[in-house]
Amino acid sequence: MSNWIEEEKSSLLKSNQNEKPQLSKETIDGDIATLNLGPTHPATHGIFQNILRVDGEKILSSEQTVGYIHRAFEKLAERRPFNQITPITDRLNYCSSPINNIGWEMTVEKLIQAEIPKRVDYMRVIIMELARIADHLVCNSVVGVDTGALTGFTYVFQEREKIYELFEEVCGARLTTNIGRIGGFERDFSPTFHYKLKEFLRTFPKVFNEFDSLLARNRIFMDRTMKAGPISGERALEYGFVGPNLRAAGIDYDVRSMNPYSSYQDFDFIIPVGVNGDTYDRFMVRQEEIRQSLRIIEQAAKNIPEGSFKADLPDFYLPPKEKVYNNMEALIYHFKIVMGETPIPAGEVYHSVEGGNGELGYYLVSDGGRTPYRLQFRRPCFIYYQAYPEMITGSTISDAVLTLSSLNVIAGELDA
Amino acid sequence: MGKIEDLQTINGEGYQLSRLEHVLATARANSVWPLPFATSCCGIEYMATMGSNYDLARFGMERMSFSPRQADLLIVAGTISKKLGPILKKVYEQMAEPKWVLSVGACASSGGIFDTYSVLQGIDRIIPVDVYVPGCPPRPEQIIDGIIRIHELVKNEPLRRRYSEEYKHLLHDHNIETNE
Amino acid sequence: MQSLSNRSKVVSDKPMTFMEKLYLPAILGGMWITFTHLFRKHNTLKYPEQTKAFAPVYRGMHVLKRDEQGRENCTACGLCAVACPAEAITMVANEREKGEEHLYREEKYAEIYEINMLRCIFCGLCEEACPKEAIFLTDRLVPTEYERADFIYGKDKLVESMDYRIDITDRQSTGKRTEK
Amino acid sequence: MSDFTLNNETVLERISAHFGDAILSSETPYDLLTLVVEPTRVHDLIKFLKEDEALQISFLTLLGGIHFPDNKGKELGVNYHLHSLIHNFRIRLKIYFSIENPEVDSIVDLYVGANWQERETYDFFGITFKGHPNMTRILNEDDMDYFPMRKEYHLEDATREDKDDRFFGR
Amino acid sequence: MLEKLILVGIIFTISLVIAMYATYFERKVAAWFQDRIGPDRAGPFGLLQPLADGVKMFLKEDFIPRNSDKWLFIMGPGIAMFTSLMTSTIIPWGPDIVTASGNIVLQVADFDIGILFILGVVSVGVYGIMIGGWASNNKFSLFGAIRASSQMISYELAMGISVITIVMMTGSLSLRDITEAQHGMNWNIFYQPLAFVIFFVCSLAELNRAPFDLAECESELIGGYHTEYGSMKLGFFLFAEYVGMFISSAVISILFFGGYNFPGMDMVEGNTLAVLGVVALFVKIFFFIFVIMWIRWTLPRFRFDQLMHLGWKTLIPLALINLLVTGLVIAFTSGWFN
Amino acid sequence: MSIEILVYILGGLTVGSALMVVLSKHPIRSVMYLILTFFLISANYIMLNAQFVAIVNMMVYAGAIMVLFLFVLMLLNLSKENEPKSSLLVKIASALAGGSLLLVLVAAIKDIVVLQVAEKVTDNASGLVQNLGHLLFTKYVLPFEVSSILFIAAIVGAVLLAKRESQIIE
Amino acid sequence: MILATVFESGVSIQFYLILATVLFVIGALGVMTRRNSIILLMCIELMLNAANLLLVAFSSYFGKADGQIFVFFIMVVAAAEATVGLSILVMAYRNARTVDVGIFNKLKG
Repeated sequence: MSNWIEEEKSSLLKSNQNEKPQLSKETIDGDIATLNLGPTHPATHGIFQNILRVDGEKILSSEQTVGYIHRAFEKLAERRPFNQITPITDRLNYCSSPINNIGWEMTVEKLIQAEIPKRVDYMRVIIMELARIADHLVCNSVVGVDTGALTGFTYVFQEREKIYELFEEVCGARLTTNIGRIGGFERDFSPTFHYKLKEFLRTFPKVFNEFDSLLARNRIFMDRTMKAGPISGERALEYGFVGPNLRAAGIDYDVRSMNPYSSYQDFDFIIPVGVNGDTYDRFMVRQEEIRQSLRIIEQAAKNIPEGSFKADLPDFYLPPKEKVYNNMEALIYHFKIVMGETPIPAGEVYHSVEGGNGELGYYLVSDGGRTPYRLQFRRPCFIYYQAYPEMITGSTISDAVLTLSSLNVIAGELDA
Repeated sequence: MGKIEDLQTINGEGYQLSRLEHVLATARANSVWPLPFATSCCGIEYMATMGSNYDLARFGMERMSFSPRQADLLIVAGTISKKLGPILKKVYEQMAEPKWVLSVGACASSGGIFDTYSVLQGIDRIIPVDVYVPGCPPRPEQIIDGIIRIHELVKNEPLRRRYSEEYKHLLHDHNIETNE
Repeated sequence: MQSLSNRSKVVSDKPMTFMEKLYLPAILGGMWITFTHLFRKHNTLKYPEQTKAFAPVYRGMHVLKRDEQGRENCTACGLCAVACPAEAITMVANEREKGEEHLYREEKYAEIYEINMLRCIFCGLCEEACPKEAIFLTDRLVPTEYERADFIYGKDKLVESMDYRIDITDRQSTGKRTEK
Repeated sequence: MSDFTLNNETVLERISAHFGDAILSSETPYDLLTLVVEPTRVHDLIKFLKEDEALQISFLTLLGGIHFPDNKGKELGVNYHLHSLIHNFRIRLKIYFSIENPEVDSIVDLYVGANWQERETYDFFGITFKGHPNMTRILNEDDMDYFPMRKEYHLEDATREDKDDRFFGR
Repeated sequence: MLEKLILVGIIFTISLVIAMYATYFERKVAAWFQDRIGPDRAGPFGLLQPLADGVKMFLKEDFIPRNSDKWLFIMGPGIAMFTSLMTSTIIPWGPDIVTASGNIVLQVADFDIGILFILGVVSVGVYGIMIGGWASNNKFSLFGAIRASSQMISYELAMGISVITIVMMTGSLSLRDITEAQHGMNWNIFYQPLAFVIFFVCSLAELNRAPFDLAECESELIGGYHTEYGSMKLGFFLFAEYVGMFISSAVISILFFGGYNFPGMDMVEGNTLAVLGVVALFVKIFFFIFVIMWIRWTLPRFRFDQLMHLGWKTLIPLALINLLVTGLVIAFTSGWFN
Repeated sequence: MSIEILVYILGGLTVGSALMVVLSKHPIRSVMYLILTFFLISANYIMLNAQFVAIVNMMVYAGAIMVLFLFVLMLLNLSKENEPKSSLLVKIASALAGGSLLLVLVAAIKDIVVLQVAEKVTDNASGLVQNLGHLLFTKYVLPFEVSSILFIAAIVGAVLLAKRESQIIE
Repeated sequence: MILATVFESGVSIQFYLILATVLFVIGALGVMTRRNSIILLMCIELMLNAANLLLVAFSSYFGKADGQIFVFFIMVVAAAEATVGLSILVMAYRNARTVDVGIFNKLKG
């Protein structure tokens, strides 16, 4: 056992046990104390630490420690063949794994310049928007939980369970989906999927509206969230905010409309924006985005074209199993693909998708080997979480908790 | 650490708990308050387990204790990195006896897919684990399975076990301070 | 900053109305919503008494298939092990000897085939990689265990028994990688 | 300048007019303007891109390091992905320098959001950013004594016991 | 004297049993609101769940943090439990039971000061939380303690003022007199709806229940004042909360909903009346316990400064206006201005 | 007679806990003992049939004033260590002074002749709410109103005093 | 309801006189010996309470409620004293980081 275990890092704990609770001794001036929010504090919903300096309930400054679940994604990606990276991306923003999966696949497709059938695009849109709904539901219901309203959380989680079932129908897993393959999908949507999707589209709005009316116009909730953790649009851009958090600050940057990928240009949807960039705006923007996602899914499900669920990529998409037996060429391809021996062009490519938290980018450098030479993820959480101290300075601990949950900081994405 | 057979042979008690002990242990098993140490993906599945569709409350476990003092069961769900290891250990030390540990998911149990320089290859290196739940992340059904296994352990545990020499050795092996 | 997309809409600028400022309407409305749920049928799966059917393509515990004559399909090519991102599969290949034709379909077979179920992330890449239709993921769940060593599944647990064949026809007939 | 449309050619032209000497090479892989720049000038270039009224490339998308151990004298590199939200134009800047003296100017004064990305780059590659307010490790433990993303270091945790690699040549 | 002792014993037991089963009921109610089942594996319908919890807490390691003030650490939950049980002494549980040897009064003590006693005891109840939170030697506990105590002190004022209107209408502080004055359907809620709302909100705040559960909100303060408590000491704190809930519901029923009065009570008499009266009171109590739980599982909680604003800037002025209006009305109707 | 004994015990306890207020080293314990003393004094009031004063005593002293003390102690976190110590000389001198004061007072009290005690003390109802209220709002209505002004002055003063001149934010 | 009271017993008013005196002296002793100004304030409260006790005792023994009315006024004074005193203390603590009574000597200037 290495010696880091022996090291006592008592100060990392949520409260320092060896020290009297002193609201005063820290500094001579005023009643200032330090307070450890995290790493195991219930409000962090994941593991990261904020050391707050507080005066009573008021936060004077804060310092963050991250990296508690650093898992070395980027190093890991340098050691895995291209098709084995999809399961790794699952675990980035685990609330919306399919977006990560498909984003990665599209990056590779961009590198090899593959032609993707329209049907695959539409299937991807459906899956990705479902994932976005799942992601936003977690975030917003957790904002509700942090304000003390637990019941809304249980209502929307029942619907989220249905999204899981949909994913399960396509790929066989609930959360870490490993959905899709380079060039398309593993299998076509089954009739059950279509049926369940229809059911979901029918039942979801009602439950969602219930959730909405439990919180959105409740004065207690509005008082709690308005002016909690605000950030201006300009400052948000400086910090590199993206996604709903940037849109809450009033800037309608959305990768889906700016650099449409996967046929997003075909769909009619609006981009909700907020005004002040506070917790209420973030909450409302996410609520509206869920509605827009529903609209997109409806359009996609209605207009989904016939065709193949995969691109014609013999170098990357595994041949059907019957062919592997009967066809020497297919067997060779099969082996080559699994072993990762197919030729990959050298080059570098940046591709971004609108993930649950905003622009999720993949910077892929390939030297033609079986693994990426370098794969860097643009993890939105990691970049915008640095703004947290600035957002909470001057507000109270309660505000800090709400700001944290409404920022939707996902530890997996934060620490990579 | 925690096979049922092991428990029963400790203290030479044989396989039979006394009747009173049995009642008390059963009562205890029905009131295991969890401390969710959820770090990543498995935490989301744990949330789903708490939700309406699987309802952990049926086991009397909806009362989550984020304070280690009040918890009986440490549910470690998600990747534990080496940076986080000492914290996990500290939380375990802060829990009051009797305490159990459920390791949920591949990452917590063995490091899973993350065989990397920064990830702890299984939390059993720093704290004793009672039940392992496989899966990445496990389905709620599997988490409940694990919890039922924990209940089995609790139901068969003599009240004296936590004072036994074997138990002290176990803690000593993991460098865990007692009597904080 | 001007609009970037020309299709944005401000969603959070509605000021509080007088009625909303009074607290009570929203509170009573919220209480009415929760009240209606009081009489709604619960949505809970009473696991373990009740179970839920998983999707036919669910990625659960692996099985090593035998063919119709009861011979093991696996030829120990090692593709599954290479494809495994968690590096959880270990195998040792052996030449089929005379008289063993009824046991193994190909000339080479896996003498040892172990999956570390605690490492496994159930991504399904091994199933895809298998050129011999030997390994499949099924909709069974891996049980929880007390010891880490119990999760190393050897051939005794993985290879299906001829008496209890595991049906994976659903899985194959769901349009997986078939030509349209 | 309202009739100025941003595309790879016009932007390159405009940058060359001001920083002609700093641009070592330029290409457009996958339609993304990529410039290799003199490491000492990159800070000024990014500042120019941000403040130039015509370009308004004022959003830092991504910042990260890269390691080419075989590229003697230019082993380490830093990539900057910048984005002009108004014109929807992306550009990539790259700088290379030697591993002996891995030091570049920090751009935290231009983009606050670069703070952690630069720390992460330091953490992974050991590239020091001059002028950064807090150049310490971010994701790994503070007492780690190597830079894990450099190519020579292992990925695996040495303590893993349950793996047998002999058969697969991984 | 003996019957008083028996009565004390019965009330004590009932309070404890109700507090125990309130925990079970809370879990069930939460489950029903959330489309779940709730505890159902400990005994039939999970009915033994509170017992299991009790046994668990009793057998848990009795833990005192190393750096805490041991003496006060133990005293905290004790005070909380004691004060919440003490209030039950002056609740009139029902009409007199008639026996051969005289009437048995279903009230432990009918003080002249009645409702003031409750306010007094409640104001002392703050010490349990305060001392417990301070002695735990944990910053979160301290925050919880400070929040709880300032909240309870602030809301006591509005609570007291809203009660005064009832006292003015009845002309007595005694709870029995107040109950008797509401004979039949002459309940105070019809005359004093505003006072009821204020009193109800304030009792939620005094109980530290949602939406005023800032002292123990887990998303901010982990467990608040009881973060460091485990085993039976935690049990005492939780118990005190539920006993408090029971007593508050009783006080609300008595002050505003006629106590043991029920419609059509004139049609019965004697011991039937007594039994029905007790039943009526308990029905009301259970209803209010349910409402308190209902609120908890519906509403988000306040922020601390908003809570203070609500108390000082909304409820106290409202209560004062209510007091003034009530006074004027009483003055007019009793002909002081003639 | 049992009530007599009860009264004496109560008196003894009151003195004992009052002594503990002065003797406890730990300020928080002093506060706790003082609260106990107030409770015991309230009990004395009840024995004197002054129920209303008893409960008001409890509410005002134990429920409000002592909470303030506890609050201040918690906020300033005055533990045993930083309690300033008096010199022995001061202690001896004050003990002497206190003792002689007690002596003089007790000697004086001993000589008191109680001239007149109410006739029918057994059903003395002067401590009941009705009497007190009547007196308070007739005979003593002016002092009552003046005391409310005193209160407001005290509140304003306290708020002004305790308010920080400027919030410290670094 | 009137509880059993002292009047049914033989406790004379002298007892309460002495009790109040002792409490008063204890309070005075505390003021003299302790240097923690918060405890000083507490001792003053104790002395005020001794006076209250005496007032109530006289009022009860003489069957006149006036004494109890004075108790209320004393309580008002005590409460006002405590709030103002404590806020002065907090203020002084902020400046001097101590609650020793000695700091008030510095006010002499």
